[in-house]
Amino acid sequence: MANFLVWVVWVVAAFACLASALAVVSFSNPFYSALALIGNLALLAVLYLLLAGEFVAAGQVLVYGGAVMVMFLFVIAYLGDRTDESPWSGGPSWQVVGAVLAGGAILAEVCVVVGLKAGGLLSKPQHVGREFGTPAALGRAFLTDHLLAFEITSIVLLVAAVGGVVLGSHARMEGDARA
Amino acid sequence: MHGPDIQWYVVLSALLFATGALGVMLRRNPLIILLSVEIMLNAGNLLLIAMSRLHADEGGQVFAISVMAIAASEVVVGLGLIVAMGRRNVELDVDKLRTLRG
Amino acid sequence: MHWLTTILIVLPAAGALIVAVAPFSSYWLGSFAALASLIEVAVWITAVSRFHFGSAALQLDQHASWFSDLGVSWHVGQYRFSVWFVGMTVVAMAACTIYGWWVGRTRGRAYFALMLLLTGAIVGVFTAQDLLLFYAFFEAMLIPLYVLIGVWGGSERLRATITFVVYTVVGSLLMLAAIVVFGLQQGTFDMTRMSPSTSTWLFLGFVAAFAIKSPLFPLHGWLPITYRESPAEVSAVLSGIVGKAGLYGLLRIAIPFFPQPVHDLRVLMLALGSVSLVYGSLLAFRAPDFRGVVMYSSLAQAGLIVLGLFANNSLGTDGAVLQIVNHALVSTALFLLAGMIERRTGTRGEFALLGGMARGRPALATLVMTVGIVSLAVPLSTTFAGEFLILAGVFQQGWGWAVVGAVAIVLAAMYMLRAISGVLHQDVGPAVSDSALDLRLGELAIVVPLVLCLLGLSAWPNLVAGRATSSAPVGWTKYAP
Amino acid sequence: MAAAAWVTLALPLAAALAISFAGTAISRRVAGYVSTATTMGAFAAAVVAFAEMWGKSAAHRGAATTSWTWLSAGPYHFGLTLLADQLSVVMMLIVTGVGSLIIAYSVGYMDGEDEERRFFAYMSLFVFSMLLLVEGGNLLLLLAGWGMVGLSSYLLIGYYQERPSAIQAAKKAFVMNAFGDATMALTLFLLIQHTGRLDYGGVFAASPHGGAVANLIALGLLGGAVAKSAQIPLHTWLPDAMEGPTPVSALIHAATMVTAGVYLIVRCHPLFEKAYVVEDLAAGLGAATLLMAGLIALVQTDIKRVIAYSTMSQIGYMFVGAGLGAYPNAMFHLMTHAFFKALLFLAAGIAIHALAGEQDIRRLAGVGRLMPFTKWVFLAGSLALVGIFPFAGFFSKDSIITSALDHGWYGDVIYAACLAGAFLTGVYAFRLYFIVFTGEPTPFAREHFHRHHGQEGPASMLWTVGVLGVLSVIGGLLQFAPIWHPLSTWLDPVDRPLVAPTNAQEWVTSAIAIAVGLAGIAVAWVLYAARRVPVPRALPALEKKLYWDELYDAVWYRTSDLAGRALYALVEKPLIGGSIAAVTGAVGLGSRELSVAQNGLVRSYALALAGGLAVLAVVFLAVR
Amino acid sequence: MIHKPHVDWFALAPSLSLLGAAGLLLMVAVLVPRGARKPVGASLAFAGFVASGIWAAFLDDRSPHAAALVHDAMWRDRWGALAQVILAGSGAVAVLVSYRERMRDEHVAEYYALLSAAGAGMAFFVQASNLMTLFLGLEWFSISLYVLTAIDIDLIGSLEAGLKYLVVGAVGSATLLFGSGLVYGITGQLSFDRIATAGHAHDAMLVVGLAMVIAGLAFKSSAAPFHMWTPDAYQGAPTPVTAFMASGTKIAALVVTYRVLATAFPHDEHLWRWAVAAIACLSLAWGNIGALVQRNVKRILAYSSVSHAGFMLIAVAAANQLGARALLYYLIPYSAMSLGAFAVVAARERELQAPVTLRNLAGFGWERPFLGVSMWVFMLGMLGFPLTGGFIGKFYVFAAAYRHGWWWLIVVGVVATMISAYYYLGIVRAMYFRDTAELQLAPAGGSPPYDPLLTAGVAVALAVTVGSFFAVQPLIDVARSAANALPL
Repeated sequence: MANFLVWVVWVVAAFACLASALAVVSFSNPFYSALALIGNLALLAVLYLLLAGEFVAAGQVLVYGGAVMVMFLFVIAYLGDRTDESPWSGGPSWQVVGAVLAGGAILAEVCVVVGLKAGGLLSKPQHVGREFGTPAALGRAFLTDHLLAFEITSIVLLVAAVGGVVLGSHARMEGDARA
Repeated sequence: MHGPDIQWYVVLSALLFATGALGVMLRRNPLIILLSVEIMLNAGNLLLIAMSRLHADEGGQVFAISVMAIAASEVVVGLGLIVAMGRRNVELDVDKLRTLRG
Repeated sequence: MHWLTTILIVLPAAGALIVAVAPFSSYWLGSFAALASLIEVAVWITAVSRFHFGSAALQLDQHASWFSDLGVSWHVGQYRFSVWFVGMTVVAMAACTIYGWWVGRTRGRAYFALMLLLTGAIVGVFTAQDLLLFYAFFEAMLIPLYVLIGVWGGSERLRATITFVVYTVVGSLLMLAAIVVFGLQQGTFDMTRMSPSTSTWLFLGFVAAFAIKSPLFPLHGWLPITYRESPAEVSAVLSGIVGKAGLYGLLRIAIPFFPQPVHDLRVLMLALGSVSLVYGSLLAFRAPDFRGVVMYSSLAQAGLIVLGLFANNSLGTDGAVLQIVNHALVSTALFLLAGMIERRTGTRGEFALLGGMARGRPALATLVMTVGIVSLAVPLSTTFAGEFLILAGVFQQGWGWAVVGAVAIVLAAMYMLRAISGVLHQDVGPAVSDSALDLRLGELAIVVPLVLCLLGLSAWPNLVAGRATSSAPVGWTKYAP
Repeated sequence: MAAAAWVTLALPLAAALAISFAGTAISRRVAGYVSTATTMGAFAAAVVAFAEMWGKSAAHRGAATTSWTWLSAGPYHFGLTLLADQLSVVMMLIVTGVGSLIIAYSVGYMDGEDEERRFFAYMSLFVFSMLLLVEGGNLLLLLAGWGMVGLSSYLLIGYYQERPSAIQAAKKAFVMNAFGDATMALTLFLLIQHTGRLDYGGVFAASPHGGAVANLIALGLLGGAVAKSAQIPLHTWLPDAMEGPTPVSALIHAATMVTAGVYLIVRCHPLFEKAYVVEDLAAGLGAATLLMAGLIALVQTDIKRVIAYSTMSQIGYMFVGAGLGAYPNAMFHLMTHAFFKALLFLAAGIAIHALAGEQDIRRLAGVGRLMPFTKWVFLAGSLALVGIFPFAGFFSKDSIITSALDHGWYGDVIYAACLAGAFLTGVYAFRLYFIVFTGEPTPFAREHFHRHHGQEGPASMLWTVGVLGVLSVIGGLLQFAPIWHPLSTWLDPVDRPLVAPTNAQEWVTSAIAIAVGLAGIAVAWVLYAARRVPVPRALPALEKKLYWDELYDAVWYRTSDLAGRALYALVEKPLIGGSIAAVTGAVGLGSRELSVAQNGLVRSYALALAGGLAVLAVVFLAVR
Repeated sequence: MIHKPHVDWFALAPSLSLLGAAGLLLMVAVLVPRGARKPVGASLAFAGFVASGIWAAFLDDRSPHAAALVHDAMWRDRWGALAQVILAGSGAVAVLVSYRERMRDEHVAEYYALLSAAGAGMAFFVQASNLMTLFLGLEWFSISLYVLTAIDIDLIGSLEAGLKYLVVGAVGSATLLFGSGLVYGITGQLSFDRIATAGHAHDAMLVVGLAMVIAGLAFKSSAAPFHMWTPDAYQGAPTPVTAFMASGTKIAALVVTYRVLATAFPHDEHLWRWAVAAIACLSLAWGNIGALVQRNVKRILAYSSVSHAGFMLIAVAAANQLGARALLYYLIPYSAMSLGAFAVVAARERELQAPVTLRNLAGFGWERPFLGVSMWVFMLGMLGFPLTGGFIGKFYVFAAAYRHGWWWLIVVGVVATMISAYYYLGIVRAMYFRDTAELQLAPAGGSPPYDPLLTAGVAVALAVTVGSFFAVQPLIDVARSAANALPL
């Protein structure tokens, strides 16, 4: 029974997730694309929950749905109507064909891999304890095994912040110079 | 474990990855290209988390969390560039950025 | 362990460095370079005096590991024939450097530094006993030449440099591939410790480089434009010395280390040689300018020498060495004379514009006539001695080759006499004004020593021929003829 | 003896070098004196050598001395060796003796030329080369001298270097001799291969008997000989060589160099005797040449060319002698010919010199009255040439003709040819004499004739000619085959003749020869002196010298010329030059294509990445 | 209760010192008055790189035995340490070159901060020993480089270059991430050596992951066909940044590529060896042929860096001790040459105030003898001519290829070199053979701003380029001991 429910949730979430991804790619107005991406992220969070990743799911919603996407929306709003674009056009003729072929190929390859594994390793997940994926567990992991990863992540964020300052601030000065 | 096997998650992540890749390769609006990149990264995240579930190993989830941060930072820089473009009244169309070529 | 060979290599290079930085005027830099080149000659004479021609072994050699894991080392030394290669190099380079000084090349700092650098590189080629070291010097020759042609050359110099570089680099890189494979197969790059190989591909790799450098018939595409566009003294170096590096490679590397391929492909090589010989002679006979005659004749000479090298007997080989030395001196002198004539007449040496220069210019007439006649191998001249040995040697490979050579002797007489008369005799050419002076003292001081060397050798060619290659490097003629 | 031989060789070389290096430091005349003196010194040294040799017994007269190894390779060693023996000493005497006379003559003849020094340097160089040729102790040095005389002949023919015709003639002479050098060189290679050595004794002993190799060896040597001695088929350079100054023609193209071919055969007779066919061929060529040259000489109008053709024909006699094995007779004729032919040239030179360098007999006509001395000596020379008793030619030529009788039917044919030649000789020699020296002087002659201090020419020219005149009168008395023959005895150890005609044959032949000679003279008198009969029109073929020049022009010169042009147009430019252009062009094209692919679209860059990845993964999946 | 893992600060010192420099520089940006920021910032960054280099040298000396630290997060071994030394050197020279770069004063401190941060990221990257740190280190220096590329933002070219680099780079890292995910999925391990020991060789999932990892890393080392961003980014970025990218990124990416492939995927060698060989050939062809028609010197050098990636990948494809040695040796003269070359370009740029093309390079050699000769030497070095380390480097690479029996790789490399001769010597031709009069160009205006630091940087590069030719033995010894750290 529970299994069936999980299935239902998964199917819905998965398809919605995919649909929203496609929407992100195909909307002509980046504002809608951004909104679609928020949905996509939320649905991914659901899937994470199914995979026993409570903390990740939470982080997903907070970090992405919160911070990042807000930043997106802000920029889009800031740039206003200059952001419109006809969805598929321009570029050399072979661009589209090549893109579809390449993307399809990668997809197909992964599917082949999965097909080869069907019923194999991928169908026998380890049993996980109750505390798997809890904030506590992840925190412990962060502070012990993956200490360095943790630190580096923070450094990268710092670098990015500096970069944002450098790039953005200069743009403003440029604007002042024009004004 | 309840629900579908891990392979379905893998397939889904592959679908997302391909979608994002298509977005990057087909769209011309830098904002949407950035969003597509986010989709690709998230596909990777989904894969990682699925696998960490498969092996009951937190490593994957930790990885995923760091990736979120990384993605965020890339977004910051990318948006900074886009804003700069906007500031300088450069049309938001990567196909117009062709001064460097050949 | 002996320093002399190393000194022979390093001295010019050091001189080049000094010239490059010394705070003097172009004139004084030139005189310094001239002095350095003369000192180099003196050092060579010292080396000859220390050299035991009785022994066939490597002498005056110095060995120091460069990097051990692949067995590469700084190993320089001289065999009996190397001595003569080095000798002709230092003498000819001295003459050319002094000529550059005499004509007062612009941008002297660069010019003289490069000339000295070139000297060191060529001497290195002729004395390196490590394959990689040999290659390093072989390539190092190209660097100064490229600039010397490109900066001080004629109006078409850019095209000339490109053609020259394309050909040379193609050849030398094929050789690099061959060297890497050969050396790693042997486990060492020290030529004195390498043993012969049977690989035809490696042989061809080496031959490609050497045939381009020499040059031989199908691979001489760089020759016309390069020799025409270079400054006279650089053409002299190119045809007199640098070309010989290719022949030296055949003598020292391609033939000793690849007995089997040499044996299998000997007919091919002999054919290449004879084709170059006849082809070069015929084109020289048609060439419209003095340089054209000289350069195609050097193509022919290269072919002749290859005949000697692949005659696979002591006659041919000794004759080849002798002829290499002869031609180095002859063609250096000829190109320098060509330069002097061109400077006097303001032409590129076209026969249409020249003629009648003998009148009132006895020195010029005598020198052109002498060198020209020596170059067409009139009997009793040292070139005659060389050609005689070569053809006598190749005759034993098959009389046909020698007949081709004999025909070429007649052709040589035809084109060289044509060139001499075209410049010196008959009606005075439109470009020859009475103000065109006879050779000045400085020019005589440059050319006469070369001519004296030639006359001396004519009196005693055995000085070289008798002290050449019966000192056989490894694997010498290990194959049945 | 050895020392004397070396001195003989060294002196002229020293003179040549000294004059060249002294340059303008010495006056022109001094140069002439230096050259003359050294040559005379060489002659003295030769006499000394001869005397020393005379003192020895016949068996020990030959001596070879080596100064140093000139060339060596592996087991082969070729020394700088001089061989002084009966044969070479004779040649030394002729060369230096006649040479010194001619050089002395040219002091006067060349007076006033602006580059006399060069002339005398060349002359000394020639004497050196000729001596090297005859003294050389091995075939390599022989070849060396062979080429050197060719070189000096080139230099001297082209002495008037502003004259295109002279330069052309010089080149022609050199190139044709180069052919001869080439064949000789090939012979030497053959000898090296089969005997491993080049010294005369060794080669003669070791060279193979009969068979193709022996024939090839002899043939190669013969090639050199005919080229140098202007015999059929390599003779066309000699007439043109008359472009040189007259003393040059006298010394090189009459007295010495052109006879080197005879010397070669005589010197290398063992090799020829191992190949009888070739030896007969030599005789045949000689006979043919003497006939052809005689015919052509009939119609030539240039005084020197006529003499040149007569030289060819006389050398033809020598070839006959050498080819039939009558070596001493050949050498004897060589000597006498040196005397009277030099005399003819020099006498003609006096006339030419006195008449502003004019050489056309139609304009020189009748100068005899103006210059009697010249007339008489020229007459003496002509008589010697025709072979009238007791002049020199009589003794030497007739003995050659006779020797033909001892050689079977082949000999008989040649005998006939020689007699015919004798007749022709008479005709053309006296045609020349009558036209030039008898009858009324032409206006041209009167106008241009100028006396030199009241003489026909400078003293140096006159006395030398006088000496030669005397020699051509009495020189023949040295040997008269039927009665006394010191020369044959002298040469016998070196060159034992193969033929021994009887005395009767000698007498008879002499009589016939004189008869036909006189007949020829009579014809000439009828045609040119008395003018009883109009001169028949000459065949154009004869005037064109039987088209030999045209033949060689077509076969060799034009061919190589065309070949050169064709190779340049068909190979050098399109293939050699074009190939690199094609390659670089192709690479450049590819480069432009690539820069199109680098289209500046970030999306395409991403596509490249994805595409590469896709391919990579597919391959991995496929081959894992 | 948490047991904090023991952290080997010494192993981290090279990157930490740079990180510290970066932090200080950020403070400089706010505390130091604008006028003094430039000298202070430059000297701080220089000090950081020098310190990092010294630490790395110590590290190389003190860690003869490879050891995994912090729960397999990073390696302490000579392979990484030597790479760090080279990196630090390049960074220091890059600082010298940057000093006079016409740049926005108000952000000069941030510029140096980002430079140091990038250096730190590379320094850490080469020590990374599990997929996570691999990805993070990559992003660490990549993001810094994105910003640096675009830092001269009022130039549209710089902006464009930054955006292209960012987008393609993001795709590349996403690929790397997905590949890591697959590898992690099949093995359940993150750290390289455990991935190797986990078995699953030839597994479909593993090889697809491997392909993606290779693609991601090849992107960073700008090997064809993943190189397309390179010419644009190199041309658009400020020249000192380009110099640093060209040397540093390549060092880091190639060293790590070798480590990852050799450590984590030894059982699939037969696959990645061929893949790398193919990529190498493609890079050689594309880089060299593409450069032929270029006129912009920076672009030419960019293509040449692609071709050099090809050369070094030959060493990777050889997959033997000799190859590893060859790679490390090759990197030394290569980084010196490319830094020096870009430095000379920067000097010309500054005196012309315009992008440097073959045309306006005319006469440069005669006007600025030292820089001209240096450029000449660098070009010859890249062409692989004697008297420069480039020659020995190519020789070693070929030797490695042959040692593995792949003589055809030698032939490919040789042919590529033949082609490259045209444009390398073309630069020399432009500098010396055409005199400015011939092209109606006025010689560069007056005397350029006297720039001792840049000259010093060029001099150092020159010394390394030529010195590495003579001092092969010591360098090779170091490289050998470093290569021993890899399980080859």
